[in-house]
Amino acid sequence: MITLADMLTLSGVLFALAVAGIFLNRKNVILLLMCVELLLLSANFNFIAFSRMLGDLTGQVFVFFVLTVAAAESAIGLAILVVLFRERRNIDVEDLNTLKG
Amino acid sequence: MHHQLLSILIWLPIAAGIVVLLLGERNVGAGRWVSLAASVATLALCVPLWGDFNTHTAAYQFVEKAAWIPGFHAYYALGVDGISMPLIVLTAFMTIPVVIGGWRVITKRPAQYYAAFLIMEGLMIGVFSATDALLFYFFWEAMLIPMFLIIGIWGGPRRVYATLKFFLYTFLGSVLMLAALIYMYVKAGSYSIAAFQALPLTLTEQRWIFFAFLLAFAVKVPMWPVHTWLPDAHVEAPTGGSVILAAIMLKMGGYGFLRFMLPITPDACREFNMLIIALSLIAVIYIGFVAIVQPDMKKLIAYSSIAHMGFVTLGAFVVYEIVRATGGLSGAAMGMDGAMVQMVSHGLISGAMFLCVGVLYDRMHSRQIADYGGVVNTMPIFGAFMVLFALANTGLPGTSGFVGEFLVILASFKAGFWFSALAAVTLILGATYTLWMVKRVVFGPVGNDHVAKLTDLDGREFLILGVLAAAVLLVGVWPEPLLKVMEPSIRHLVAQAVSTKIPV
Amino acid sequence: MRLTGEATAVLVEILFYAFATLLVAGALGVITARNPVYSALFLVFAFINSAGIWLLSEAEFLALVLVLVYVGAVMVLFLFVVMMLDINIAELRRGFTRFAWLGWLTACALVAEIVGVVWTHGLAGVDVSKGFVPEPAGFSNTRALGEVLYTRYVYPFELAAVLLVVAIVAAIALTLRRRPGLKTQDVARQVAVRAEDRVRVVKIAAEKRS
Amino acid sequence: MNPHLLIAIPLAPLVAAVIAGLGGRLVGRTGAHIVTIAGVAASCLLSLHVLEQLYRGGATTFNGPVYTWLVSDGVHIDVGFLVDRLTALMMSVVTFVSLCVHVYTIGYMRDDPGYKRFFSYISLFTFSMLMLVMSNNFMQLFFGWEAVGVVSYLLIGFWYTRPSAVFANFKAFIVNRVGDFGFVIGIAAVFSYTHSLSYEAAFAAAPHIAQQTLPVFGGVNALTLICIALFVGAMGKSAQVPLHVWLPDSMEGPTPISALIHAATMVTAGIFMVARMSPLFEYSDTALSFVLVIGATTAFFMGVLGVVMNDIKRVIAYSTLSQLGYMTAALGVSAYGAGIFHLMTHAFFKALLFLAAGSVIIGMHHEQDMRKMGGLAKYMPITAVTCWIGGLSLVATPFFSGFYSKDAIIEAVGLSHRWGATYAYWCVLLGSFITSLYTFRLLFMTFHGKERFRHVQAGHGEGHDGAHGGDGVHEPRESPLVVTLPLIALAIPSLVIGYLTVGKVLYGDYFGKAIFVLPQHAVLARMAAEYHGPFSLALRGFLGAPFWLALAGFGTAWVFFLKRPQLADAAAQRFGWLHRLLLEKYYFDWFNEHIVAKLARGIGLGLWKGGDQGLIDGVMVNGTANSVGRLGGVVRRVQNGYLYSYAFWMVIGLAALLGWFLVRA
Amino acid sequence: MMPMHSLAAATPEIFLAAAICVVLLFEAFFGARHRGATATLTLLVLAIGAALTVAFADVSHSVTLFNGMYVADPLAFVLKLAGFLVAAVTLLYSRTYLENRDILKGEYYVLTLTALLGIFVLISAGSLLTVYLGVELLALSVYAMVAFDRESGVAAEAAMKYFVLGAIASGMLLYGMSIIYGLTGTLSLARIAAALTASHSLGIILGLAFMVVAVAFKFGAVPFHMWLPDVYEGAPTSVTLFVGTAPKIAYFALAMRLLAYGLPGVAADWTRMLMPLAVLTLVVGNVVAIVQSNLKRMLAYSTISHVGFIVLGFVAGTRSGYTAALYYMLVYVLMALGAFGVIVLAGRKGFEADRLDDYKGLYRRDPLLALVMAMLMFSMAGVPPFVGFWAKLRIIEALWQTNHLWLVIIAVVMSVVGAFYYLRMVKLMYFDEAPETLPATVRSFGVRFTLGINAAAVLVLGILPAPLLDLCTRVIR
Repeated sequence: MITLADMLTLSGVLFALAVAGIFLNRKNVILLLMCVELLLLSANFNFIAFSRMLGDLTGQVFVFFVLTVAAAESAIGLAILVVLFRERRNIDVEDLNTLKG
Repeated sequence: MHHQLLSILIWLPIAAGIVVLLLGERNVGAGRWVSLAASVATLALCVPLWGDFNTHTAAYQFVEKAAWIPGFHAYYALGVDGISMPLIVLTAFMTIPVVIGGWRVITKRPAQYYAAFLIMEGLMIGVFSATDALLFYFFWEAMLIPMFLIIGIWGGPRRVYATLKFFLYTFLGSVLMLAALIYMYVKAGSYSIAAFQALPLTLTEQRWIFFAFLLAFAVKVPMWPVHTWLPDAHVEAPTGGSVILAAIMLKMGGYGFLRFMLPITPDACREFNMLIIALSLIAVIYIGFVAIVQPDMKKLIAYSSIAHMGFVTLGAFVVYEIVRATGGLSGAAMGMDGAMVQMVSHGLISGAMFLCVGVLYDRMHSRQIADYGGVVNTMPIFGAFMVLFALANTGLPGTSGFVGEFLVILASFKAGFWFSALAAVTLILGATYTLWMVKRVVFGPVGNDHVAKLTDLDGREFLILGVLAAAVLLVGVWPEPLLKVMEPSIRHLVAQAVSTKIPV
Repeated sequence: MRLTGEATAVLVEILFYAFATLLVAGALGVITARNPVYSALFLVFAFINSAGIWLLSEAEFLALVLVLVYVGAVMVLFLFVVMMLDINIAELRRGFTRFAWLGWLTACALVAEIVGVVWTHGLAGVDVSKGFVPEPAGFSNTRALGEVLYTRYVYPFELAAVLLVVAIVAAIALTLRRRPGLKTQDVARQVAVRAEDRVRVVKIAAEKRS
Repeated sequence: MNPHLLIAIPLAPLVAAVIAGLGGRLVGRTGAHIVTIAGVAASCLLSLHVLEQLYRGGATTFNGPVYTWLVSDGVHIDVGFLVDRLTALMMSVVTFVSLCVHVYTIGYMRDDPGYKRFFSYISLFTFSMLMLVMSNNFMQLFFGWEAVGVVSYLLIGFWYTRPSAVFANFKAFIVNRVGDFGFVIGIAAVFSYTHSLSYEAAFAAAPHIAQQTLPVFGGVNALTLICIALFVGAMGKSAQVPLHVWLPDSMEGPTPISALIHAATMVTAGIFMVARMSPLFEYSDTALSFVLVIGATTAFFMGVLGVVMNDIKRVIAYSTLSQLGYMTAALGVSAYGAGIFHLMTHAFFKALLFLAAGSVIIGMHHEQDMRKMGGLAKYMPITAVTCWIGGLSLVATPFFSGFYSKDAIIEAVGLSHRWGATYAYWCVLLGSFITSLYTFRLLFMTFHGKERFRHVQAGHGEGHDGAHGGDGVHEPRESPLVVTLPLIALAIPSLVIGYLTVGKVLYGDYFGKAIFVLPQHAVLARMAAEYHGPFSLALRGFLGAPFWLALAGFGTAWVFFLKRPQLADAAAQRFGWLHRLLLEKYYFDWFNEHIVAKLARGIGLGLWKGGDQGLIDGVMVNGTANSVGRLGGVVRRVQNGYLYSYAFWMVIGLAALLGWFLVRA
Repeated sequence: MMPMHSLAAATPEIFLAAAICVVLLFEAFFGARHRGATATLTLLVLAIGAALTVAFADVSHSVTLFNGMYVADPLAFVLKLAGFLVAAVTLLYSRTYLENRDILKGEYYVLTLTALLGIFVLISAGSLLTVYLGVELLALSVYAMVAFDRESGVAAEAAMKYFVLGAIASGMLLYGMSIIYGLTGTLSLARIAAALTASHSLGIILGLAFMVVAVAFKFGAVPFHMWLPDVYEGAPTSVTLFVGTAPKIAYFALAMRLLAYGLPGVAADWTRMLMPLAVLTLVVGNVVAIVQSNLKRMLAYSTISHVGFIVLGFVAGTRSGYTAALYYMLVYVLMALGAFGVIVLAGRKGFEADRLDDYKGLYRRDPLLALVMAMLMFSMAGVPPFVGFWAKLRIIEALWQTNHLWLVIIAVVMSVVGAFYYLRMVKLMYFDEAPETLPATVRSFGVRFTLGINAAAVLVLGILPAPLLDLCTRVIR
């Protein structure tokens, strides 16, 4: 049977992986967007776990909204990505450093 | 009218300044006259202030109080006592030479120039008349802005460095004071200065507050080693700026010591008085030596200001050493009297000295001593004034410069031989740097072709220097009216300074 | 076929560990794959495994939504963009740099902190070793959610709607391009055209006078 | 005594000075000298009246305030007068000499563009000097003290276009300020013990103060410190070694000034002050010994310098130094009366000498070098005669005024048993030889011998000070009446005042309570016992060592400077090192200029460049500002533009926050 | 079902949501033909919204709606009113800017309105769920606005960075919320507040740390500030103007609702977490601002330093501290409106006027802009008689009440460092001469009038600070 600890550990690992993915990634921006999805996923795991443990549906409702938001977020993220690509013909993270200092 | 006299004194110049600003550069002719009228009117209003001042009480007079920020228990509270009243009059008095002094000389944005000075005058009077610490601080800081602009806009080649240094230096000092004021507000539940003075504070608290105050006031006075903004600011400031800076703004530091530090943190003052005295004496001697070698007249006078202000702090703080050495208070009030007189006197003399340099600068566009020589040949009347003020600067008896120094030296002997002896070194150093400059600038054969083409004072310049000379001599020959005004307040202050505020 | 409660528990546990392992592997794949298309596919893989775990946790509705919305829509969008942008994969730089170890270290520290709290019973008042209480028979997760979503949670629901509008507006505003050079018909203009716009009557002098 | 009358005495010259100084064209040149002379004359007459009243009229000492200068800490500091016989004597001397100088100036400064200014100054000086001597408290004393210093400063630099004059007045002021430094400390010390600045309180407290010890320098008697400090002031003003260096240079001023200020009056202020403070000094033997040694040293060693000087005014200046030394020595042996008496006689004959020298200078078209003079007696008889009278008085020829005062000093020093008295005695005794030597050298070189001025181009001197130096005029001429009249007016007292007054002033009880001497110190009283009238005193003078020493001096001068001038050169060559030492004035100036002044500038520069600019501005102020800026530069590099780095910092922040609080909890 | 009249408390949101639809439809049908009509309509909407807010306001007590997910209290009323005003002013300032750069599109206004709705949702959030949705609604709108100028590469870069980092932050927020939810079993802030009282459980710290980081990120507290300078610099200035002002209101509400009202029981923990952040923020913000040469970027760092002060108000963790933070935030928004407004007005197409050097001798070119900017700079530096002074004063008072000696010292010393770069701006405008002829500034009377009012408010509120201070004291419970 699944324990709360299992779920929380899993989400913790997922969270760390997502975050690590973001700051270890030297490739392209689109990967960052994917990592963000992972990040949200890990939070969702927590909600579901707590919701189930508490026997309270609220957590799952929250997850529902998170999924909605995540979808909208991806849409906007990708739109920005498109704009970025059109301007620069390139979405390398390494080249995204005009603004600094 | 007496219930609003102080308000009028504060807001009349400010209002006039705004009017001048609104008149704009195109109507600067009218602006000049408005400025002159306002500054003269302000001085005229000081007549009832002095005349109706009750010299038998240390209590605040001409008191005004109105709610300002109920949430902070802060009031628009004004009042004067014997310590602040002479300084207000000095402020009103010194603004007039500045206005007249800039009459034809300032060609760059003159309306703004006048407006800045008038607004500053109001703010400075506000500083001296506020009896609410928050109001005091409000004026204290607000005054930085016009001065910052005056140096920055009408200043010399290194004006930006100088004005930034001026602002940041004083700002740094002030904000720590602000922190201390707020702390006391939190404890006392009021911003009234009287409440702060009555507030019991542990020694630790007093120490912190003391150092916050020290930084604020020491920068303003300025005391060694936080004095280096002053020479730069003076050198770069236009003449009027230097005059106000030296004549009034430095006094705010001294005023702060008397109004805030001694009464609010008497125990910490007792503990650290040697620090202040040491810094004062360093100011007198170290700065005296530095002044000797200055190649720039304004810088020299600036350094001389620092040295002279050393007497103010010495006179104010020697009280503790007197108590320590003699066990009594005899002489303590004299030290503070000396400090006060020194402030007024220095206001007149340094202002006059800067005006003198301004007169030369307007003609030659140089402040370097080396560019002059034998000015008296072509400007005999000016030379006479310059020598008079220079002598006053050396503390010549019969001029105001003597009174304060003399009283402080007398008082500090009660505290110990060395205090007095080291302070008295100013007799030698002061004469050396001032007269050496006079020797190189005023006397001697005509130094160069430019000097040969100089023209003597015009009526406008003669008027302002003449009035100042009269004031310098008057205070020197008969200082009693001034001391009489201060007496009860100084006594009260001494009593506060030697009391203890540590709760038992 | 119904298993006994205990057997179910064991089975669930085995399945959980399997899904979990695959999920973590998928996640690792996402961040390590050199080709973004692979990354996207790894992500899909991870989502499917997540959905599996959620099913095991009896959050059926969300598990399905995850697959339908995420895998079905969002990930497709991702792939679409990846393809559309026509990124030259060969140009993509080599993965991690010399400070990678620091990154990994930090990530590990984070895991350690989170897991540490969980395993040291740091969550006061919550028994983390307890398994989930199974839902009673005939309980419909979907129905339960549906009942509250439009009543209790009508306010967030409306907000979510606005959020989606924002996404739509933003996506269009950012990406829609009207290329000036493109030759398209503007029907509205064609219909609204007036004669004066098209025909100009010019008076021409009959003959040149000399 | 009528206080209004007393107020009128200093006020008259002040008003005159203001009118002459600020009146501008309204007053005019003639107006200037009329108004100032009238002022001083009034003041002089009133002073004489006061003297008369006090001496004969039975008036009592006046001691009262004029107005309250200020009240501080309950201490009333007044402007007030103390007029007793000492004061009256000083007032009379001052106003009389001043009057003479005023008149003389009409001639001397006739063509000077600063004519009005000059009259204004000397009237102002008279006012200041009167304030000084009439004061009944230390504040006013200091006021007068400084005021005379300032006028002296202005007058030394009267010809401000001359660099040397401008240098001299600066030097005079600074050196005086060194003295004033001590003076102020003395006043402050008095104040700290009496909580008052009036003389009365100080004198009353003197015995008490003498019991106190000040914890400085390992414990000093308070009164000794007070007296020495006050005397340091006197050393500045009265040009005692080592603060004498300003006086010879002050000869840059116009000659009337040299007569009035730098011979007759101002420089004697120190002497007057010590005499006035006799109730204090009497209780401190240490201080008196100090005074004695300083005075004796000045008397002898400064006189020696007079022998090698060639500038006529400088010779007289060193002579003044030496005579001031005599006076000081007299004070040092508690013979205050002798000091004051010498002050008076000296005022007359030294003013006379200076004015005569001025007359010579006018006659020589502003040539002051004695080597370019000689044989002038023929051309300027009045000047020569009056100068001779002054000279004889100076060398203490019996029957001349100087004899009575100077001989008394030598005798008093000889009688004293104070520490240092033996040394002092030798100094003052040998000093009479030296006095005689330089005096006759001056007389011979100027008025007798070869007429050396014919070989010199006129206008060769540096004199730009007037229109006298018309080129081509070689022949010296006697000066006009306005010049010679004061000479005569001064020659008379130089001749007879000693004879007339010695009995009363020196050996009588003229001073009464004005001067206080403890019985055990009363040397003058012992001398008075042997006094049998001025005539017998003078006769006895012919037998005394001082007379013979003076005679030796005359002989030496006659041989070396009249008969065989080449002998003087040979001697100078033979004792080259000594001559050089003397020419360099014992290297005092060298020391001041090369060590003290350089050191002061060096310290100033060091503190400015090193302290202010280097340490405070450079390290503390700009250093802080720069390091904040540099910190900003470093921190901004963290913001390197890379998304992963931003994210990394966020996670680091999170991890750190979590870690820190989890470990803490 | 709740009766309709009870929804009156939610008038601002309901009106705004409806207005968004109207504006969207208006733009779709008429936008192309009447350029700028949408802008006017939006301004109208904001005006009506403000009026309705006032009309339906019930400031006497709090009302909760939607099962506690929506809270209407006096604080919300004040913040929403401020939101309307700020949004209106930003749009007013930006119109010419947008026109000049061909981005005067209806979508811009729609996004502004949705962002404002997000702000309102946050202001009135009564549950973790609404907090999250508000944050996202605001964030998503703003991401899009930053990228709105499609011609600008830096804008896209800024948007991308903002987006990714913002997503991480909301991920963290979610993670923290999930933990808190797990520990309390509720999403309602009121119930969380009741459930969590002074417990030192590690779990709470875990959840708290995540949420604190998220809040810090939104505010731009160091080291979670790195998006802020890049976004401020990269975004079109009109967007910077918006991003730099209105959302601050929301973030203040976020901190208030989440930390102050939601987690008062563990205030000791989160205040201590905020403390190092506040110090770092003050130091880094001020120190790095000094070395900037781009005005927008400099103001961004200056924002960070102001955020440090606001956070200090929360560090105090008392009612007085929250009041101070609220006051500071409102004052800051007022000042930032003016400052960014000046930048918006000083530029032209092809001349963004965002370098410091572009302001050399501004006094000669446009005295009004220079005066306004100078007043704002002095105000930001905290010099009386300008309102910025009182803001700092209020924060220090709150810190003293909780005996934070060193924080006070750091705060005041850092304000001196800050004064340097504000003064440098004044120096550029007043003391320096313009290097070459620069394009003229925007001369529209209405806009300049508003800017004048803006600056006058800074002065008047500085001389008479009592009303605003009292208001802030009254609305914080």
